Amino acid sequence: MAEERNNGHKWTMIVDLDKCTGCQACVVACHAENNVPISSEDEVIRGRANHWIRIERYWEGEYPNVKARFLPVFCQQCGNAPCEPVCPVYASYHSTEENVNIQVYNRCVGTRYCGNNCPYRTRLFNFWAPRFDEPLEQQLNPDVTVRSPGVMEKCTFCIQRIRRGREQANIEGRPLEDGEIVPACAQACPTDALIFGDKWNEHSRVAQMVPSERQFKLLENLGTEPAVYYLKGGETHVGE
Amino acid sequence: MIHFTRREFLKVSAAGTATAILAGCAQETERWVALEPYVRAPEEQLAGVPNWYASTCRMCPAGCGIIVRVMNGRAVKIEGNPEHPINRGKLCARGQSGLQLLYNPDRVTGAVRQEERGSRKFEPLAWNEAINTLYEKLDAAGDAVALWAGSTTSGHLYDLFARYAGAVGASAPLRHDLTSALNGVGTLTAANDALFGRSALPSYALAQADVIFSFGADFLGAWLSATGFGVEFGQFRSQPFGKRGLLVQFEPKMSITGAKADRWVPVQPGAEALVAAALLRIIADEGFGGPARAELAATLAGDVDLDAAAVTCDLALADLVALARAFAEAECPVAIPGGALAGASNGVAAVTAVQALNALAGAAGGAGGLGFMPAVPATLVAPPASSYADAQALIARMNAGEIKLLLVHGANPVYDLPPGSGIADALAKVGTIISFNPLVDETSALADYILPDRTYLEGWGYEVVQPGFQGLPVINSQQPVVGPFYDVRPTGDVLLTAARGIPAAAPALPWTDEVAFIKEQITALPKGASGGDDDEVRWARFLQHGGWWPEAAPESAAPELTAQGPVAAAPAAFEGDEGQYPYYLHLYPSVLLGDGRGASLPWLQGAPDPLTTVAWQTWVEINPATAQALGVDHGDMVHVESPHGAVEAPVYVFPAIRPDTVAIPLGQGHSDLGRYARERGSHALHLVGVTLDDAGANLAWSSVRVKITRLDKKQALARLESTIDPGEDIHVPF
Amino acid sequence: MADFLLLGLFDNVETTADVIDEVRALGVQDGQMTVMSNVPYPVKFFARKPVRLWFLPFVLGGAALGALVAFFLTYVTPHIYPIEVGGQGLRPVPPTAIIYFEMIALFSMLGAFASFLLQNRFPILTRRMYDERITDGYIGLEVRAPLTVAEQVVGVFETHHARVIKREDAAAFKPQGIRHLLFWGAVGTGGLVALLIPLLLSYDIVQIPWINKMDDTVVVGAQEGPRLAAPAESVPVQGPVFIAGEPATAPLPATEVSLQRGQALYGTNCAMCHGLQGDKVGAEVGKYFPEIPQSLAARAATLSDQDLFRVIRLGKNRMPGLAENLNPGETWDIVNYVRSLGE
Amino acid sequence: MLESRATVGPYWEKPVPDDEHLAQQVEHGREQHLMLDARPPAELNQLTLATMRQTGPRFWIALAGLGAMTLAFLTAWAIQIFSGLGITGLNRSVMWGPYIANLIYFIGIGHAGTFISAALRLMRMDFRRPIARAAETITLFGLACAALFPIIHVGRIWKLFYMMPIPNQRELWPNFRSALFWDMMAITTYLIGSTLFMFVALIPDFAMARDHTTGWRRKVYGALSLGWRGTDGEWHRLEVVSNILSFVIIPVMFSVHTGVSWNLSMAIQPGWHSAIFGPFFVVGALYSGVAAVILVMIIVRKTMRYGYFMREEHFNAMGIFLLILTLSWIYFYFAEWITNWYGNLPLEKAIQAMLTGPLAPMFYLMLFCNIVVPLGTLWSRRVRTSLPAMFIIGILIQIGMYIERVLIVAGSLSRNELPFNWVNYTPHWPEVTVTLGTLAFLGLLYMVFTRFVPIIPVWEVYEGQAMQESRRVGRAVVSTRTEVH
Repeated sequence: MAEERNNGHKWTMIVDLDKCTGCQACVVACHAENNVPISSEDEVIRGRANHWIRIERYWEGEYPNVKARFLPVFCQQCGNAPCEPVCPVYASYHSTEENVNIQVYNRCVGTRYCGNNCPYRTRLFNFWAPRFDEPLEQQLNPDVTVRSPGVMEKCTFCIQRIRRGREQANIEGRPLEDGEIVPACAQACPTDALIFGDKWNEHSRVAQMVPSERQFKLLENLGTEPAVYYLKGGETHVGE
Repeated sequence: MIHFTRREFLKVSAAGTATAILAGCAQETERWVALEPYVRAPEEQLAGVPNWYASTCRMCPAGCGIIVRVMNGRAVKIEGNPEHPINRGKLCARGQSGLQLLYNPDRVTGAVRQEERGSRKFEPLAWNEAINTLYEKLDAAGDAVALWAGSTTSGHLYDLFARYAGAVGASAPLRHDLTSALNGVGTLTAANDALFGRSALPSYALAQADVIFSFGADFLGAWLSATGFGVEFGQFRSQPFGKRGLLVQFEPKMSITGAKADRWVPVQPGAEALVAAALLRIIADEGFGGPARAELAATLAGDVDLDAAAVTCDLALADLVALARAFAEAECPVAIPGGALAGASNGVAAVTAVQALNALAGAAGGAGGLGFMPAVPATLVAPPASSYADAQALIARMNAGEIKLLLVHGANPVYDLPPGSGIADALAKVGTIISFNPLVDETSALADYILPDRTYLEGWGYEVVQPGFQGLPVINSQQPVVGPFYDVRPTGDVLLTAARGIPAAAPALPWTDEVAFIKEQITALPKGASGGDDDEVRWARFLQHGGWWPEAAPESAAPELTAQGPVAAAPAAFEGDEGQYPYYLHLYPSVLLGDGRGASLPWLQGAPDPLTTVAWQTWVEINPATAQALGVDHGDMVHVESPHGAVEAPVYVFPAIRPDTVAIPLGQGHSDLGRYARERGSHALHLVGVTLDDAGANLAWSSVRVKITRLDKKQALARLESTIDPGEDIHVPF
Repeated sequence: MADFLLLGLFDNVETTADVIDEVRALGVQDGQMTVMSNVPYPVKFFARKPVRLWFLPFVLGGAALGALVAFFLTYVTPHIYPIEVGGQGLRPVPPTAIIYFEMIALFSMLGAFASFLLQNRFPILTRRMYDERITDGYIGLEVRAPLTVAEQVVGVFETHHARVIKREDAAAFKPQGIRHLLFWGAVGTGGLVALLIPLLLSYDIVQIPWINKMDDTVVVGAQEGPRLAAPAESVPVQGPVFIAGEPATAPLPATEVSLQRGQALYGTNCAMCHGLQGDKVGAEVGKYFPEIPQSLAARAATLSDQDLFRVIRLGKNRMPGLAENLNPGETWDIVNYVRSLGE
Repeated sequence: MLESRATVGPYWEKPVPDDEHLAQQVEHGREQHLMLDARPPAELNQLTLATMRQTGPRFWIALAGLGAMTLAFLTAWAIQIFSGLGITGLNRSVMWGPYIANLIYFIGIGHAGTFISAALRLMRMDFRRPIARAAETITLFGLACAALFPIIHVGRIWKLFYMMPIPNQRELWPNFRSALFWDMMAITTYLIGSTLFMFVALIPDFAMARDHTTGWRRKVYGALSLGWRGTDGEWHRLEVVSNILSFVIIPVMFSVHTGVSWNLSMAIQPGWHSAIFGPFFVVGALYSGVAAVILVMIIVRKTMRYGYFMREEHFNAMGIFLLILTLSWIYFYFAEWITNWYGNLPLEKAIQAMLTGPLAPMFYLMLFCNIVVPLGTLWSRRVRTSLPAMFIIGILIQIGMYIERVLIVAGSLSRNELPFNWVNYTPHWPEVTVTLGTLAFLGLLYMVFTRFVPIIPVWEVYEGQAMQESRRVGRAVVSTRTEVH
């Protein structure tokens, strides 16, 4: 389905791979903002590390011409999301207002079908009840629910911030400004490798950056129409 | 309802139209110590409406500005302060995790006395009793008191301690911890002194640079001010006109800075000085970058064996020449020395050699990436960092029984110093040890009393930031964003109260509480960017905006080269016989855990290391070829032994490390520091001896060789990445 | 004349067919005879007319009902609550086809089965003429005949060596009537009620209390202590509320929006004492407090904006402070509104 | 006018030819073929019912063993519900594991029952007569056990009613676009259809049981037989309704396992996204299902002494059927494999590399069980008619097909588009307990069922016996089947 413009917003993230240093600031920021529980050492070993945003590191070449490439991966908020239609209870659906994938925790029955069908493997399952040693729970963001065991969760583009920002603009009777709404990861990113905005707002930074020639989408051949655009990393050669 | 977004708040308040009103009532300005009952809510404390407070991050010494989101009296999120000149609205993983220090389950909840040192059996102590004890001990100790502070001890506290020490005739507080050693603070300062006559930390304007040569400095990871450098790096990579900048990283083991470099040069440990000198030599010989630069290079370059230099970094000489040319012909080149380089036995020489490259930039009249912060026009100065030699001197005094009372704040010497320093034995000879640390760390476990200070989110303070960015001198503000979570008292108040009874100290410390002291210091500052004509307004603005800094960067000239003659290019010496100990040991601070103080925070423990994606563990990085020779693979336990000690850790086969080098991250291996850190991984500092560098002042922590023995054990690595080899067919999907 | 029911058991098909022929010759209608066996012998073995079958309408009706259910599920339900998933559109065809297939199959099978039950009038709830030896392989022939004929039929049975002959008054066998319909009606109603049980759950009418882990998730409520607000000295990002010496400004211009908000907030927070127009008219609480000015506008005219702001936030005399209810922005809206009262 | 060849006397009293040679042939025919070996129904009724009531010590030991395993399964399930799915070995990449493989497997073994019964019925194959019920019962309980697995599998079992086609308080219905919903619909349809089909055929047998039992059993059977008397009208309608149900249920049967396969192939997971999965799974299901029916036949024959009903001819026929299915399955597996191999897509190659690499033992065991053994032995009539051999082959095929399902589900999932996220799967104790426990539960249900319900559809046997007889043609005696319709 081609991208059909509606009255909503097309929230879009741009990931500049040239700038991503893999420093994990976004990862921790996301844990803090979205009450993502920490997986213990054993859980990590069992392959259950849960981060809504993870920085994949790929090696290229061999010593001494070896390169490490960082690829931050989080829910791509696909336009044609493979995770959505497979959910038998509509726990995963597409918001026509924000044009992001919504995961409804209290509707989710935990079939994990969406998790299988996500080619990016960005959907996480709550295998256990999330644990926060007292008094760490004091930190929990009251805008975000702590997920119960048995439900799927994933990056929401910090929907709570989007809603707060939109309501604020509504109250003040003004249009949303670009940069007013920033998810926690993009806000933390020291090198500005993550840029967030409404692609349908022509004046937004993302709308201007998307046509970049460095731009590509992750697993574009699958036709999932992600709302996350990556900008290829470059390389400056000595003597240029 | 009018709620501004945070951004809007800042804009509005900066424009001077904030919701500030004149209240002619004097009672409003008094210090309000008691908790406000909720029937009379403090301003803005509405349910569901967040409140933001600007303050300072103290998870590392960089001094980033933060704003904390507070809801219903709970700090729920730390974000970067968009106005702050250092981090400019950004914040690293460690900064984000400060909340878990505030709400750490293992915090000491009040003043305690330890039954027996090391017993870890604590009995609660009423605060008046605790303060009385401090008073008695101070009184009894007289000038035989020593203060051991860390690099994140608040500036005001250091100043108060220093005033107290000065008043009673004790030696100045020692400010030394592993962070300062790893950052190479002493080495950098010494090198700058030697080259430019400036005994200060350098600041590098990377945003304007077009070529960066970094020698071992992981400035994007855990070096000095990673967030500030990160912001600058982002700008470096997105300069106008399609210029992307060239970053060359010289280091034996790839750091995340190396990963982002356009060229990663695996230089042999200890040979950095040689390479830097060789670059100078080539520039001078070839006349790269114009006569001014070449001439200057000629004065700095010594006699260097260029072929040997090329060999040490696995490069062809032509490549080295090309690199030298790229550096010399750049408009604004920067060379950054740091990391293991600063911990080498020729540390000062090596740092000087690299720093000398920066002198070239200035010579051509270019902007130059290297700079020094102009001094704050007031009495406030950054507290000096103590060298390892200072620490050794204090240890010697302890051993001699000259210290009756040791006060520890913000430092953890038992963990931070190699065991060879004898710190543990020395502590046993100290009459009384009082720790002010919020968690029971290795040093607090040996203390007699713990009078926990408030964490930085509950307490007051200021800090003179070093190094700065954008040429702006910055003094950070630190204010409580929430009420104290436990019955803990600010160490400043405790000290002021106790000192009141000590005749020698009382006149030097006349303030009723620390806030009065801070306010006095701050209101003495000239008008800064946030304005305010009146003391009260300036004070409020200082807190509101997260600190003081001038409106525009003061004029500052490019640093002038004062040194004469060629830089030394001698290679570093390593302990341990090459035959017996075949591998160089490369220690590095973990990007997440820093020097180890992050180990108590589950967010940092649980976040994967960027390059290995291992969480919760310590590992040994070994080149695939070396691993094959040793017959080890991922997760095999190995015994790493140096002439000074040994640790055990699982292997991570790391493709981006020299085959003659093994690397171990620092940060784990705590015997205390709460449930998340205890008995987890190993502490590679145990491999390090206590040799000093060429300046005779700093610990040469990167100057040992090790041998590796395979153990018949396995420890599954907690890797986020797949443990499956994808094989040849699978390509990186981008 | 009373009818009799006769039952004879015979060894095999040949004999039975002979008996039927002979009984038919006695004037007994085909419809008055029933053959019972443990093996499905076709009726033509006995030269009897096949029974009329009513399967087709039921199967077709079931299929139609299934199609209707499928139509509801695939066409109507997305309309009731439209949800976009995966860019597929609301009513994609391929999944629709699957649901149609399954539902038509299910309901046509149910229709066939229902038809089977109804045609056989199952369950038989009244007593019938029967002999247990029929399931041992003997063929039973039930004949309904008046007394006179019955005697002759018995004769025929005896001639053909019937193994057993039973004879009873037909009045002892009550007709089935609509009993089976009532039975299935009751079963159907029970089934429907059972099907409604999940609705009780899905409509949250019944909530199973013993397991709902979403209730147990870690949460810190807004009202839960300890709510440790920062001390008053701490200055939030939006700026201090009180700074001695700070030049006084009213941050919100009295715009239309501000006045509207102010009016609403005033109505909620102030009008019960001061009256909607500041004139104590309708002030149900205020009428007990004579010290409340009759004209708020006049009183406010004597105060600066900042004083008004302070009074609203901190209270004065017996007037409670509203700092807990209003944030500064809202307080300024009320200030603007109170100012506007006098105009 | 033709003369009826029937002599006077019941059909089971067949005349013996005078010619000794012919008499021997007739006797041989009786030994070989159940349909020719007519005996008095009274005797066979007693044979059927007597074994239902006998419960020796071995029965009780088996019952206790299966009961204990079922209990272990229920306990593991309860622990899993209360502590979360974390106790299983699933991980962030392999979110579906043996539970879904079990779903496929149990539907698979339940697959052949109704197919054998319905398809062979429509084709008028007489060898189905004694085994139809045993096969249908496998379907019923296989489906019931399979239906447990989506329930066991989900994270929030207490909200499972969201999946039913009913609205909630917001008028939100389930998503008919989800393959899981299709699957649920198909399983429900098949389960209901199979139950109806089985029940219809059971009515005359319930009537038989009613007539030959006393006490509470008689009452229960009386109620279940719905007042069946065996009148000509009742028989006629029963035949017709059975044919209609047979006719409808065969496509439904195909849709069920296609639906199950679509759960996988609708996902864009490499290794799953394949159009061949529908027919491939149907054939696989028939394969394991027929093997399961053979296993059940052997067990029922042995434990219930139904040697009279289940004879060599039946095992032979089933063996031939199994051989055909072996070949079909090999064909489909090869088609699937060569498509992946030839396509040379990196991820599909990675999955194949995994199967022949780290998972090679399982993979080759599967090939051995599913290809080598059946293909190597089933061509021999001696093997087909040897109960121990058929038992072993049946068990091997079960193992092989189970491995195949686990490899497809958990194996494929462990490889995905981003190699950073490849995680292998290792089962933990809950999966093992639940899987074995469910098998035991299936056995338990079956055991209990056979004690209450005639597992041989005696009326169908009688029908066949009544309609067949020996006839002399020339010098030979051949069996003649009476086509009555």
